[in-house]
Amino acid sequence: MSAVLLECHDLVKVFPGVRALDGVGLRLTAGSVHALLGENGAGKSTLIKVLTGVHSPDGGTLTWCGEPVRLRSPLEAARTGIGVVHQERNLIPGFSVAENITLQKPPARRGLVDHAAMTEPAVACLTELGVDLDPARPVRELSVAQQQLVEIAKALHTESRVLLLDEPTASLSPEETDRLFGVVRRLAGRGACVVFVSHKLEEVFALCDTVTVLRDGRSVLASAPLAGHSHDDIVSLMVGRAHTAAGMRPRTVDRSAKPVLELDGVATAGGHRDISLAVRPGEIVGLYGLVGAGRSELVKAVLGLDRVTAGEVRVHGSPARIRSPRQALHEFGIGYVTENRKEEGVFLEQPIVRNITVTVWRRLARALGFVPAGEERAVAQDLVDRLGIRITGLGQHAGELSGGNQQKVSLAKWLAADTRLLVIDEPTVGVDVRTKRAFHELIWDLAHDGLPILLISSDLAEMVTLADRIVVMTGHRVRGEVDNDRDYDRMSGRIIRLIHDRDEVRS
Amino acid sequence: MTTSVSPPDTVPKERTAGHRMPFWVNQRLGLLVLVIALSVLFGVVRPAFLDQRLVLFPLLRDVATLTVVALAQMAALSVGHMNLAVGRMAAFGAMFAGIGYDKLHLPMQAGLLLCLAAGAAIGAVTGWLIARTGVSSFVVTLATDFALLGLVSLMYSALTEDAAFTTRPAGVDALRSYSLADICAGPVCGSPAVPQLAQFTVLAMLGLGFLYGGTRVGRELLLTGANPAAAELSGIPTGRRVLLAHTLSGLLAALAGFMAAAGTGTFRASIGDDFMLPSFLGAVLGGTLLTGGVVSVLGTLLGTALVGVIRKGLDLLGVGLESLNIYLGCILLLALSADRIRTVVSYRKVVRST
Amino acid sequence: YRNAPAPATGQAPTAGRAGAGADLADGSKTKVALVPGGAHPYFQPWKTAGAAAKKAYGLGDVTFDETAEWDQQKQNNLLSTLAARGYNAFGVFGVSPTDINTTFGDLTSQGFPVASLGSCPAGNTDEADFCLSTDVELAAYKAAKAAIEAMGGKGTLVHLTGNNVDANTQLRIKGVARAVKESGGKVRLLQTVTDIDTDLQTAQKAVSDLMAAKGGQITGIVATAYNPAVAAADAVRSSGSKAKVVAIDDDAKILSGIRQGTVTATVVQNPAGQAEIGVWALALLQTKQCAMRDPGVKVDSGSFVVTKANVTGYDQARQAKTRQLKTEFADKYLACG
Amino acid sequence: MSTMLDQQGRAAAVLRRFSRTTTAMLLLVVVAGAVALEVASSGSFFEGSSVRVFLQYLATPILIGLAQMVALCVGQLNLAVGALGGFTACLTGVLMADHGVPAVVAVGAGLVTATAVGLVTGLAIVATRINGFIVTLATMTILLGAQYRLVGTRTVDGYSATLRDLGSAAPLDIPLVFVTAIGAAVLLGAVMYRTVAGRRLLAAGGNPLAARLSGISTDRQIVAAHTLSGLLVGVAAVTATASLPGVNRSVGGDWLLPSFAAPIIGGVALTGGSIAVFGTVLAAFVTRLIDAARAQFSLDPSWVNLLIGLVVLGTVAGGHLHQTRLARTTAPSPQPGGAR
Ligand SMILES: Nc1ncnc2c1ncn2[C@@H]1O[C@H](COP(=O)(O)OP(=O)(O)OP(=O)(O)O)[C@@H](O)[C@H]1O
Ligand SMILES: Nc1ncnc2c1ncn2[C@@H]1O[C@H](COP(=O)(O)OP(=O)(O)OP(=O)(O)O)[C@@H](O)[C@H]1O
Ligand SMILES: [Mg+2]
Ligand SMILES: [Mg+2]
Repeated sequence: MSAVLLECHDLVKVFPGVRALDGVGLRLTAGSVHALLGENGAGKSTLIKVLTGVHSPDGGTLTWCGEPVRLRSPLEAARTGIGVVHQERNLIPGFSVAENITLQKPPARRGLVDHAAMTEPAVACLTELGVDLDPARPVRELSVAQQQLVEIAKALHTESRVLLLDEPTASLSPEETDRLFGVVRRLAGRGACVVFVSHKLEEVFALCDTVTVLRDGRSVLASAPLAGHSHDDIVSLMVGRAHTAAGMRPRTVDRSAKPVLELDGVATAGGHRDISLAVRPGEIVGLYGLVGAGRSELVKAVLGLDRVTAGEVRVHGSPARIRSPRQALHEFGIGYVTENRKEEGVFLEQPIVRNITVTVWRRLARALGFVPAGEERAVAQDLVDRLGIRITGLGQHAGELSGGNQQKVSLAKWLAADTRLLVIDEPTVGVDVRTKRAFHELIWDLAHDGLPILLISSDLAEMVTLADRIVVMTGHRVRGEVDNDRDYDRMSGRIIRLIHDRDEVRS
Repeated sequence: MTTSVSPPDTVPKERTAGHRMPFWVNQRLGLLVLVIALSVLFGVVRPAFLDQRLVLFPLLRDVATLTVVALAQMAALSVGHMNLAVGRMAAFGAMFAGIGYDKLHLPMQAGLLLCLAAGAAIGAVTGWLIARTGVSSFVVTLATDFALLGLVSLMYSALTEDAAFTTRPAGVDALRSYSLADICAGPVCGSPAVPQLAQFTVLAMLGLGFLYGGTRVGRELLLTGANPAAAELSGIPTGRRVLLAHTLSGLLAALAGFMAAAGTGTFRASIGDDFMLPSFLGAVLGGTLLTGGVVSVLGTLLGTALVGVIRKGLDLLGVGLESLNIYLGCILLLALSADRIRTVVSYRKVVRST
Repeated sequence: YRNAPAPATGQAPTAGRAGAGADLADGSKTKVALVPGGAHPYFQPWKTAGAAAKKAYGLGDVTFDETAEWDQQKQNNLLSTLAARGYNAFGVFGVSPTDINTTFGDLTSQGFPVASLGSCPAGNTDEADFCLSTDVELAAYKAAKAAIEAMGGKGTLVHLTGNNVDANTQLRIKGVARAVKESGGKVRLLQTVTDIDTDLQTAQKAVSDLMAAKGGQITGIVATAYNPAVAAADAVRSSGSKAKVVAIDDDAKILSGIRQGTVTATVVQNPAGQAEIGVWALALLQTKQCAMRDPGVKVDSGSFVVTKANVTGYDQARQAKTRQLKTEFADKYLACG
Repeated sequence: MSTMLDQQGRAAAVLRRFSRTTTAMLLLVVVAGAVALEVASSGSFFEGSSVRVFLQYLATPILIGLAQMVALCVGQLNLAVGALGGFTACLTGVLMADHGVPAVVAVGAGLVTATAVGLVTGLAIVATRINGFIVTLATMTILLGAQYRLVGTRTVDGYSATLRDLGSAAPLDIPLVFVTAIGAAVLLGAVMYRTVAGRRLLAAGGNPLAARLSGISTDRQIVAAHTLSGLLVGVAAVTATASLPGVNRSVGGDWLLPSFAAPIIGGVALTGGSIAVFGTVLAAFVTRLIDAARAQFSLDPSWVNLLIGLVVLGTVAGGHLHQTRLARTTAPSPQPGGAR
């Protein structure tokens, strides 16, 4: 039995209107990888924030190596030996990659920062994760996934004995995830304890030895070995009832129908060349690629946020010049669920009701632009119920929600909008198993009812579950297209081959 | 959109039900309490404070004007911008009213309309520049301020003898000195403490209250302020909203300019010279965020009133210039700290009751 | 206040020499408020003169309140507050000459006697009972004349002054222009620099820049606002120019400049006299002992050119002017009994 | 060979990027303006005495701009810049003139007072959690009152001749006060770019939450920023005291807007997290050029104001349109969304 590093009993944390933690126990032992599971809003992030001194608990005890401790600030937690990757990315936008990684302990002599000495440890951490990034680049120029990797590198840099990872893989592709797992195993091998939060149970079973499951702020399974539990057990524990995955209605796509959205030899100022694809009514087209493949940028260019330099975009068969997302929405009926929910998806400091109904005010408005508050709330409440968003009231600020619930809010707004084409970028990042299932059903049903959907996801399983066709992109180019036969292994093989063909060509 | 997602039954009902915070955690209420408490305090120490004609009437007239100024700033703040040219836009608008009365011999209402139109126009030009170029509103309105400062002086020098338009059409004097006491329904007359000039403030407040509280455009203004990137991606025409916010700001500034001119006598270049700080103070005290996305119309009135009451009280106590500003600053800080403590205590109470 | 002339001397005796019926019978119910436009050295003698008058005439109270802060709206508010505090006669320097008539109208309509002190309302009407003030245009004219004389009757003159869009500034510009015109082309007005009275640094910067750019040509500077006057003396000396500087008012800083020779002359006004006579006349009006013969009359309170030669004794001239004003009021402007 | 080409290419890229920055544009404006003035004054603008006068009055705008910049970089505003400066200048003057305190001590007292006021302001903001805007507005009001109480309406000038000589001294026609301001700028730049403390300030401004999670106390940074801001205002006040003909209650009255204008025109964001020391200095140069032009061309201030306004509006719009055109043709993915 190895040493217990961090232990907590009966932790309580209360926010106005919600008991986020309501008697949580947790024991972390050296050399283990511990899974922390629970539905969206169960209290995982709150627990991690209490353990790292961000929130002070309203009750309960905390011990470090057997000694009671009080962590009053993140700094104290770091000094104690607790490192963390929070669920939301927290980087200083104007600072370089290297400086962000070394922010906690900048290399300095006599109060002077040594910029040169930053590069080496930063590069070391990045290489450990297998990332090739210019350490001098400001992080504001990085994509979401790259920022996530920097965030992880930053945690590695602190060399803690307990490392808490709050959904580190949410926006990573399988490649990066695998490399991260290698790192985690190495750390555990060296005697550290890594806490791993994820909604991807396959990853959890592949990586973790012990598990704690939270439900409504209580631990329903505390620090038990994972081996004794099956996939379904865990889900049932999280959900609180037997979980059955319902099958989806069969759906066929009329391949002869006229495409709703068609790209023909499109090139963009962002560097895309010769992109062609088509989305037909009732069809889900997947756009798959590794981090930084340029998928999000492509969509943004089509929506007018970047310049299309060549080729043609056709909506309903006629050439379209889309100049802004607004025009896309109101003239062409195209909705875009962005991948970057914190910066572009939700309005953190605004009530949930406004976050959801922003796209429908035009429809609700009466004379003089008056929007009846009752109807507005009804629309929002309907979506909150349908998506199972966990809130204390429609007036609550979106920023106070758990990560997964924020994601739901950012999707809800587009479901409310009644669009004729939906572009969904990483829809289930950070969404729990059950809700992910619900999301999938929702997207499936939308397509079933004839809505064309362009789906961007780095989650290959999700792709295989949902898409009818998968377009594979790397390096701002389309590498090929595969028809989905819903067989995960076969599909992943074909896709990986498409991606790697290009690497061979290049080398 | 017919979808069948079963409502999750694990969400306890009491969690989703009801409001987040009880009403008494409200910042506006704190301000109201402060304003009333200070008024009572001054009223007890100096009974003359409650003199309707000599103290309350001028106080309210002042508050009425400055509230409109603060509302003008609030309109810009709602989209996360600033309007450093509020004062000069007020002067610009008032100048057109003056020209209307002095040169064109317009009746009062027509001059007022001209004034508002001029204010809205200059606000629109500013807003258009900001929206089109994406340059910080601070820089653009600062430049507008300079341009107007020069233009207004030049126009007054060119058009007038004493740097002021002294013609006043019928009705302006009434606006300045009439109160509700001059409006009678049979034998019952209104209070002599409430100036008729306040009708403009009430109108502006109602209009903005409806805009921000009830309409689509108002909500879109706020979301544009809260997060421009997300707003653009949600299909809000952020450029047009920025333009609108500045147009409104210019319009309200011009209204305030008219009120200030009507309140003191003539339409002159120096109107609005001292508008900038009160405009921010009233809005920010009232709970409007400098970063955009949150406004409070009523709070703006209360914030302005708080400062007005403190100043008036000190005047009544006969505090000289050596101490006036020192007391003013200290009382403001103390009052706000007290309110802050109230907020913290009430927040704790809510947490404990959860 | 250090260099304020001592107006207290000789007040009680002058009262005796006033015309019949102009002796105040009982002023204990009279509370006079002296309200300047804001804080400015010019008004400081009002404070002492007002206090002295209170004692000399046994008035209920005389207060000096400079919290108007150069804002007409604030001043209007202040005046009504003072009325609420029981003051019943007002001596006011209006912030805005074009607006102040409205304010005066408000006060007189409530039955308060009002004097416009230090500045008269713009235009030809005066709603106050009387205006006792320097003739602003005349003072500027005298200053320019003094400068031209110091320049030897010819050369290039610069005029430094305050807020351009203000009726009084316009009068000052007119006064200087008149003096220049009278020189018959021998003196050229190079430039009128306005809007530099906001603060000392702005004034200093403007004058230094001017000296750097045009210093060689300038032979005379007339400053008709406070901060430019202070700055001009210093900047001329440090730039090594020979230009003659004529300033306004008798603040300590400027008087010491005259003694040192950096300031050639200054045009001194008579604020102490304004306060003294103003308070006295207001008291007579307030007690209804007298009435104005000609309401709204404008009276010049006098202005005097002070040079190194008369810097020690100029206050006598001013007191004499004050005495003369008093008899003038008693004989000509007031109708008593 | 190839490395040389490489280097050249990189240098060209750096140059190209620089040419698009605010700093480059300001530099261009300064140079063009100076040349234009030189031509207009038929060669006297670069003469020793003109240069001296020009630089003499740059000290204050640079210093107050830097003071504001420090507050802006943690996302705070300091409205008390002018009032604190005026108060400190009057305090220094009164200590010397009325109480006979030696110049060195008085200057020290001034600097300490200004720094202490900054510290107290910062502490008040952190302790009460009231918006920094309101707190500094309140301190501004209080300091205005204190300044009036100190000097009333008089101008205090009977103080140390040595200090004044230093204030107007200009070896090689470079005024000492200007050297002080530039020294402060260089030091500040070094602190912000090179020291841990400076990086902490910037981190807290760039993303307060992230900074907090990385163990940087944002509260402490706010206090530090206001303290440093106070110190810089103190330096500005001391240089003003040294170079003015005297101090009175008007000193500092005109500092507020220029203190914002310099950093913001220089490229600092109001939202915090960015600094631009060189840009701020250049922006101060630009405003100073306008003064010089006003004197040179005997311009009516109204026309000057009108022209400044129109020219700034014009260049700002033109420059930005130019930049977006450049960005459209070369750079990837501009961020969506609005102007702030
Ligand atoms: N700052 C806050 N203010 C108010 N409520 C909060 C705050 N932070 C979290 N909560 C609430 O606490 C509960 C637990 O949230 P937490 O973020 O811990 O969930 P989570 O398990 O991490 O969920 P997810 O998987 O979606 O990230 C939620 O109901 C959330 O709304
Ligand atoms: N704001 C930005 N500024 C500069 N470069 C960016 C920015 N956003 C993305 N990039 C770069 O553009 C490339 C493509 O990014 P994009 O977000 O389109 O990729 P993606 O295929 O959606 O992958 P993912 O979103 O998973 O990272 C990346 O190499 C990224 O570094
Ligand atoms: Mg979470
Ligand atoms: Mg992407």
